[in-house]
Amino acid sequence: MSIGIEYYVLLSMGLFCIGLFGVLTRRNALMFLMSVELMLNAANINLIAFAFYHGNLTGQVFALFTMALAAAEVAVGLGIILVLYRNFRDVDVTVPTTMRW
Amino acid sequence: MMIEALLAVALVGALVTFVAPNRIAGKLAFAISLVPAALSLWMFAAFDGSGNALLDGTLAFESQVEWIDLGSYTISWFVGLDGISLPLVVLTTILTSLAIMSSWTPIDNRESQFYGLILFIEANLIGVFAALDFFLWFIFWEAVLIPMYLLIGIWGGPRRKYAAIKFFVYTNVASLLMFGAFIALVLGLGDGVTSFALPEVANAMLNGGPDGLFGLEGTTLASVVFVAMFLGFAVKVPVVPFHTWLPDAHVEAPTPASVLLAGVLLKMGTYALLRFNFTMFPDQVETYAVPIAAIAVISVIYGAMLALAQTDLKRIVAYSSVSSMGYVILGLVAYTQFGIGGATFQMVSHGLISGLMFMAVGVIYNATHTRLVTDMSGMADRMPVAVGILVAGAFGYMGLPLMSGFAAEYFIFFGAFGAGFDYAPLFTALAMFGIVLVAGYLLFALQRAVFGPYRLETDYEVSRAPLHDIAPMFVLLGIIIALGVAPDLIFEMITDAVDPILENGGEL
Amino acid sequence: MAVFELPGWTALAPALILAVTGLVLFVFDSISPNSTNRSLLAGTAAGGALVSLAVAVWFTFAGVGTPTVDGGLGEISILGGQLVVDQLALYFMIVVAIVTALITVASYDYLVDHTYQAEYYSLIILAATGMSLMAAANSLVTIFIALELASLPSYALVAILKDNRGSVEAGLKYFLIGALSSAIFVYGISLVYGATGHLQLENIAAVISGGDVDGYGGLLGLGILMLIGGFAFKTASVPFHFWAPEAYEGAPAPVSAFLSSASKAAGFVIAFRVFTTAFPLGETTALIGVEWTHAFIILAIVTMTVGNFAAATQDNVKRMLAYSSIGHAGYALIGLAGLTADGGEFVMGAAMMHLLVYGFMNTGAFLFVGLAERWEVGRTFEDYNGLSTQAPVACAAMAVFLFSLAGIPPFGGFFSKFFLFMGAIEASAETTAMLAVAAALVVNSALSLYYYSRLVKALWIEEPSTTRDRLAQPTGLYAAIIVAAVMTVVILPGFGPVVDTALEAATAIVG
Amino acid sequence: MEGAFSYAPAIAAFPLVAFVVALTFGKWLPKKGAIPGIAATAGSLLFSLWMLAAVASGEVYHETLYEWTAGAAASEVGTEGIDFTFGILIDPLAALMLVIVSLVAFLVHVFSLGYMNAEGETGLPRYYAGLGLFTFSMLAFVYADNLLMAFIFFELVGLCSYLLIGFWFRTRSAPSAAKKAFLVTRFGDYFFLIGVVAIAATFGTVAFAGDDSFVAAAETAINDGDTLFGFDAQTWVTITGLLVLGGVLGKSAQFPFHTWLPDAMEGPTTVSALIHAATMVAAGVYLVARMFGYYALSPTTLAIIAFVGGFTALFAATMGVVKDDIKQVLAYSTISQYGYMMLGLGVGGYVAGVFHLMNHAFFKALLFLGAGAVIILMHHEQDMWKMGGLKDKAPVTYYTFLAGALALAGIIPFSGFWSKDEILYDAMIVGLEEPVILAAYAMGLAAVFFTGFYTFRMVFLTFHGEPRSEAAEDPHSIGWAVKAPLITLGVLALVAGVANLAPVAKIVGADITFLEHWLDGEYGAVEGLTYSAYGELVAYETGVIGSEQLTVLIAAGLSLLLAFSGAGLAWKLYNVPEPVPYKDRLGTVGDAAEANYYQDEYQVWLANGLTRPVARAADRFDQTVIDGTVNGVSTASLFGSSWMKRLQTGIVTNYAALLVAGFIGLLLVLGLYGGWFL
Repeated sequence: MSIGIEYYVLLSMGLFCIGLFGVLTRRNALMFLMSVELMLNAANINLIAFAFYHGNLTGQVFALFTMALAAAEVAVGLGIILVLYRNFRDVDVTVPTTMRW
Repeated sequence: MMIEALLAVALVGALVTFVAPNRIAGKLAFAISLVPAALSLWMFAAFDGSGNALLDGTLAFESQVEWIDLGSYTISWFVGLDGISLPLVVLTTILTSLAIMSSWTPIDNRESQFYGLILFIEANLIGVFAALDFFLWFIFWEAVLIPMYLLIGIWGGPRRKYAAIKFFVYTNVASLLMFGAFIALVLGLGDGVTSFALPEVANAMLNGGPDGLFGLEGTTLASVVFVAMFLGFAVKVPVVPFHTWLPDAHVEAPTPASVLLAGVLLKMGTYALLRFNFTMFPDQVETYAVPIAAIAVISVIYGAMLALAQTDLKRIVAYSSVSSMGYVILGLVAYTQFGIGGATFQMVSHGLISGLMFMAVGVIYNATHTRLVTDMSGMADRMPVAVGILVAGAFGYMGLPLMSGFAAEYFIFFGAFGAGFDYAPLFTALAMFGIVLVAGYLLFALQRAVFGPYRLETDYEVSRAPLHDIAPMFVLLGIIIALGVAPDLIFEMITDAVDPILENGGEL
Repeated sequence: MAVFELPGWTALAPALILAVTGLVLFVFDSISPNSTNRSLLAGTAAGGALVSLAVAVWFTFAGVGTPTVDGGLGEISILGGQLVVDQLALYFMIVVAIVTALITVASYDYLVDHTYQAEYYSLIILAATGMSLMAAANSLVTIFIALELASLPSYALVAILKDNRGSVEAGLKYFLIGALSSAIFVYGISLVYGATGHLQLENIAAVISGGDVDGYGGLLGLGILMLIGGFAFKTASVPFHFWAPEAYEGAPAPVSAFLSSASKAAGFVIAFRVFTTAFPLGETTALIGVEWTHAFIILAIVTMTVGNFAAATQDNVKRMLAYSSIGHAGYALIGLAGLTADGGEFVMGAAMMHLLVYGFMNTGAFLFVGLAERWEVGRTFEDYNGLSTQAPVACAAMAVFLFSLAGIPPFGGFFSKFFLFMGAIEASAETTAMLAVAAALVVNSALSLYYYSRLVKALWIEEPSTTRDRLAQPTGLYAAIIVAAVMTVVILPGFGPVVDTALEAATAIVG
Repeated sequence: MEGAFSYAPAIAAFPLVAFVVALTFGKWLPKKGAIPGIAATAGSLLFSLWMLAAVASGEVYHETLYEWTAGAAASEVGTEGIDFTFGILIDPLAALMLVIVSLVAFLVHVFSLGYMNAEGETGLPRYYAGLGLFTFSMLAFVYADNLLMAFIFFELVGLCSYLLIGFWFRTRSAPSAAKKAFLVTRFGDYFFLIGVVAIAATFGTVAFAGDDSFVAAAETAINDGDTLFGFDAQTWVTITGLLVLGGVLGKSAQFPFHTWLPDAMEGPTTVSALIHAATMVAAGVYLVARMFGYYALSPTTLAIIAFVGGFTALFAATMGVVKDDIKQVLAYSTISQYGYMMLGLGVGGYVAGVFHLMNHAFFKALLFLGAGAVIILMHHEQDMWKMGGLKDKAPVTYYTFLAGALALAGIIPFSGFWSKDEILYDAMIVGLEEPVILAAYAMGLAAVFFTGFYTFRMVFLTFHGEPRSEAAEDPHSIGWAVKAPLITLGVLALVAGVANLAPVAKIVGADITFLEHWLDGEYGAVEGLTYSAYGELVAYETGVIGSEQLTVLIAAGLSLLLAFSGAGLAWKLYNVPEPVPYKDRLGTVGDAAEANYYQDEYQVWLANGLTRPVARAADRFDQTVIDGTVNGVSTASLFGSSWMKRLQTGIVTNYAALLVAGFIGLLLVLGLYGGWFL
């Protein structure tokens, strides 16, 4: 007996919402980045679960791509956070507000 | 290819002038502008068209080339002239030449840019009157805005920035409204129309009209489009209450730009009204005749009242244009040969007379650096010739017989008095009261500014105006009198083009 | 034609050429990271972009991608349909290549005294490669990869002025919003996959048309909405636009030009392709209960309104252009909003035309800002006062860009904007809500006229507020600006071929 | 006389040429343009006399010369096309008027040599150009063969009056008076133009004469009982006739449009002579005579004309009594005299009206030129209280002026008596049957007394008694150019009455009413434009007291008695060595008359007190409400803009939140719409 697909979806949605919650509340750039990773992984759960459900591998393969790209994104992100720290002496994302309105 | 030649000369001339040294730009531009003027006069002489351009008339100097294929519709390079547009083209070319000459004195910085823009505007104005494809026409129509914006903005008076942007935005919004309405109309006309050529659209309108669109009945759609287009053009004309950009733009614009603005740009609105609303929608004209006539009367009287309250000479002339344009609307809505013909005649006539007035006021301003009637008195003492022309122009504006203004107004009044809509005689009589008011404010201004003992509040030595300031005004005065004495010089041509319009529902 | 004998993958040549150029520059960067041979680097990059452009144009006229019934060579599928080269793809490859060429030429001067030159160019070209690939991507996988390929270098490019707080802040914001948006986008993909079981666009469409996703309508709808989020981010549409003002303002001007023109165009091409290919309107509506065009109608209205209104009172020129860019995204969204079950190729074609013209006029405008940054005259409208007395040619070009952006003839922007307007009205015949879009266009147009002419006023009408030294005339920037200006002007009389190409491409994909 | 008429256009053309010559070359000409002017008006006079002779030989001329424009316009009575043309109509009336106008114009030109040139005025080319244009316009108006052409030249006459009244533009008063003259007459012309347009739109023609004239068309319409513009034909004819009458009242300075005329004295006196005697003011009355057939169709209009005329005659005469300025007295006398003409025409006395028009032209020109001579004598002093005793120092001026005064006062046998008496007689016989006309007659009769009084008050104050100022003691000399016109006109003032000695004719039965025969087409005439044709149309009943002779005697006796009483009173009061003003004894009545019955005040109030504030209010409305709306839209947009850009707070977390909120909003909208949450 297999677990119904809806539970996977609920799980992934929960994960997605947790990530989103992190994005909205965390001011530390790194926490922000991690929260985004959570959201990406929520998508991965979906993809893999649905790949299983539909019986094809497309989703799983795509999940691999997602992970790879997430890594690349983190790399770029970390670079930016680095220069952020160099310029603002902080990794709080709410600090840089020189440009607004 | 004559129209193309006109446009090419003006456009290339604009470019050449733009890069020419400031020192020679004025003379160069004048020399260049003589070419279109001469060409258009030749075209006037050689005119062999008949009928109305939109209504199966024989076009003069026609050319049509497909330009863009939009799938269901095509856009063409389609130009040609009929008895309505040719006089306006001639008006444009002549007025441009004269305006250029009258700029020699007042324009003393960035001359090459100034004259380049003037020539550029000339090209677009010619295009507006010659184009017979909606998109082509609309390009010229909108392209006029840029040079005028810059002319007002760069060389204008103290409030030039406000005036320029107001003119720019206000008239552009109106154009968008009108554009949308026209597109809706073309879409509503369905498969019968495959291009934006105005004759084709007009033909489809008159032979069945639009199908429904947006869930509207065909006739409702036509009415909506009619009203929307009327509002769009009403700003350009301008008609009260959409007129407030006009006094600002006219007053702040440098004299030559005012000349073109009042002389030709205002005619774009009435010309378009004639070409679109009053040619394509005979039924709606009939339905809305009374409100439109009321608007016309209000424009006449209200504009005149506003002029009466002004002390700035240019502002007076500007508001009086509102009044004069009211006559044009009245003539159009009359839907009679004399009404519409007179309205077209008034477009030309008002172009000449208001041009003359702005030039004369400009000459006085050049000498005194003020335009307030309260700041001066007895200018006739120091500049008799210029003042003489100003007085002549003022009387022209008042509709003095044997000047073109009288002919135009008489045609309009006569045409409107016998018009078919309700209370036409009453509306006409009310509008005619404008001839008293116009005399009131112009004579009052003259009395204070140019007559009486000499006095000037500004610190300038007033001397006689140079010949090149005076000469253009003499030319204009000559044309004004010629048209007043012999209106048939153009009126026959105009009525020939007006008659087909009336066959579609108007009563002769 | 010789092309026919070439293997299928060569159809991707425009993108591949960019990829190769990017890699060459990357290698060069690895070898000599501190090279300041500007001519070589900018030349290579611009050369690559121009070759890519030339090839794309050649392909277009040779008939690559043109349906065989029209006498063309037919669409070319690569990698089992993961990528497809059709007229739409080529059209947008051209747009991307044009913008890339312009900004690489302009960067020649902009990057003077700048370190990491090679890195900069390689990032530009790599991002361009991503955008070019986005044009050809035909599966949600390739779309996502291409999108990230375009995005990741973009983040870095925005932040490339590492010691400039504005640049870094811009990079940060762009990146953070970008990361969030791509997370949403991927989640959307996963939902669509969940509902249909496929990632390739035609297959998704087949499932939807077959009606096999009963019961998952809501899921599919949510997925589609999340996909829209991803596109909205790329095209800087509300509410995913928040990164744009800062990113465009903080980034080096050529990068701003690049992002606001090319990146936006690339965002639109995937939106066009996904929504026309994968989610046929009628069938999708039957499943999700609502026409997805309504989402775009709302987005179009809100986007153009937010963009133009926020632009109207800006003091900073670059920020004004940034908001105006958002406004233009709203205009282009009409191309999607106006689609109907049985057509809409005209409105979509109009949006495509607009994006092409926008590639010239907006790029030019941002490059002029770059020129002003180079002159160090300042950033606000007031700082620009009276520049025309010192640099009439550049200012004339800027006036051309601004009037064209405002949609005033005789410039290219006029036609595309009015075709969009016309398309909106045409679509209103089917969807009355489109009338609201048309109305919003009118209002926003008026407002945009106000702020564009404000800049013209500053340049041409105002007197200089301070005395300035003689202004330099950097060759590359000037060349790029003038080319853009000339193109903006001559594209109006030469609009016929543009219309033909865009409409054919749109017809092929819509029909 | 065959072919004489082909030279008719030259009559108007001569002065036009003089206008152009004076305007362009006047500065370099000897006498600054006077010579061409004199030559041109002399030419016009000769040609006019030739025309007169031609008409006398039994020919008339009615020819369209130039088509101004033509077009399609369905008229109310059913014709389809309409031609607007310039043409010449020379019938007895026009020929007579041509002679009068050109004669007076010629004399005024000659007089100007003495009045303007000799006084060293500047701007003379402008002056002579104005005179030339004035003469041209009037002559063209006189022989216009249709209403539109008449209107056109009517307006040009107005322009010329503006230019000439404002000749001394460096003063404050002259431009103001010129403006007033033009504005008031323009107000009248407003109605006139409506009338022209209405007549053209109604009948499809504006011709005065012939089968296709609007008069004939109107008659047909009335006979057919047509409905025109929603009125029955009779009413519509009345309405249009009254509209045209508006122009007449304005130009002929009839109540309530008379206010401009006294102010117009700001112009040179020669101009006043021309305006009052032969051109502008005469134009109004002439127009009524010209289209008398049309008015004859409408008894209402005729009665109004008569009543307004009678009222104006009395009204103006009472004001003339209290004026101190010699030209002012003459100005009010002009208004009054034109009132008589209107009265005459209004009671159907076509011949009487025209007769008085002619006589008045002569004696009023004489009086103005005489006044001009006095002003020369007095070194440009116009206040009669500073004159006196000029009788002996300037006998020519005195006797010619006296002749004019006698004619004006209506003392037998001077010309004015005959024509005025005929008018009053015609009014009386109609008045016996029509109460309204009787009232008009009574006013006209009362005015005779005042006329006699103010005329002789003027004569006595100016010429009799002791000199009351240095200028009067040592008057300036005057030359032949002044005297010759005075003598010419003096003789005419004495003898012109011979033209139509109607009372004599009626009493003795002699056939000596030459003018009546002339106007009745004994010689040449255009059909329908004759006295008897009009007589058939006019629907007045006439009565007599006893016999016709007795009635004539009563009428003549009454008016003579009153004229002598007025003159006698003036004799008593002012023909003393040291006359004193009696105005104070008149009390408030005198004040009111002095102030012109506050007519100026209310009209100025209409212009300045009502129209200007309304205009200013409109301007404020325009600036605040209408322009305010436009600017308000812009302000609101920019306010919206400043609000909109605040969304961009600069804090990236807020962006994320807003982004998500926006997304959820979109989701909710679409989800609810699509039913995803069910």
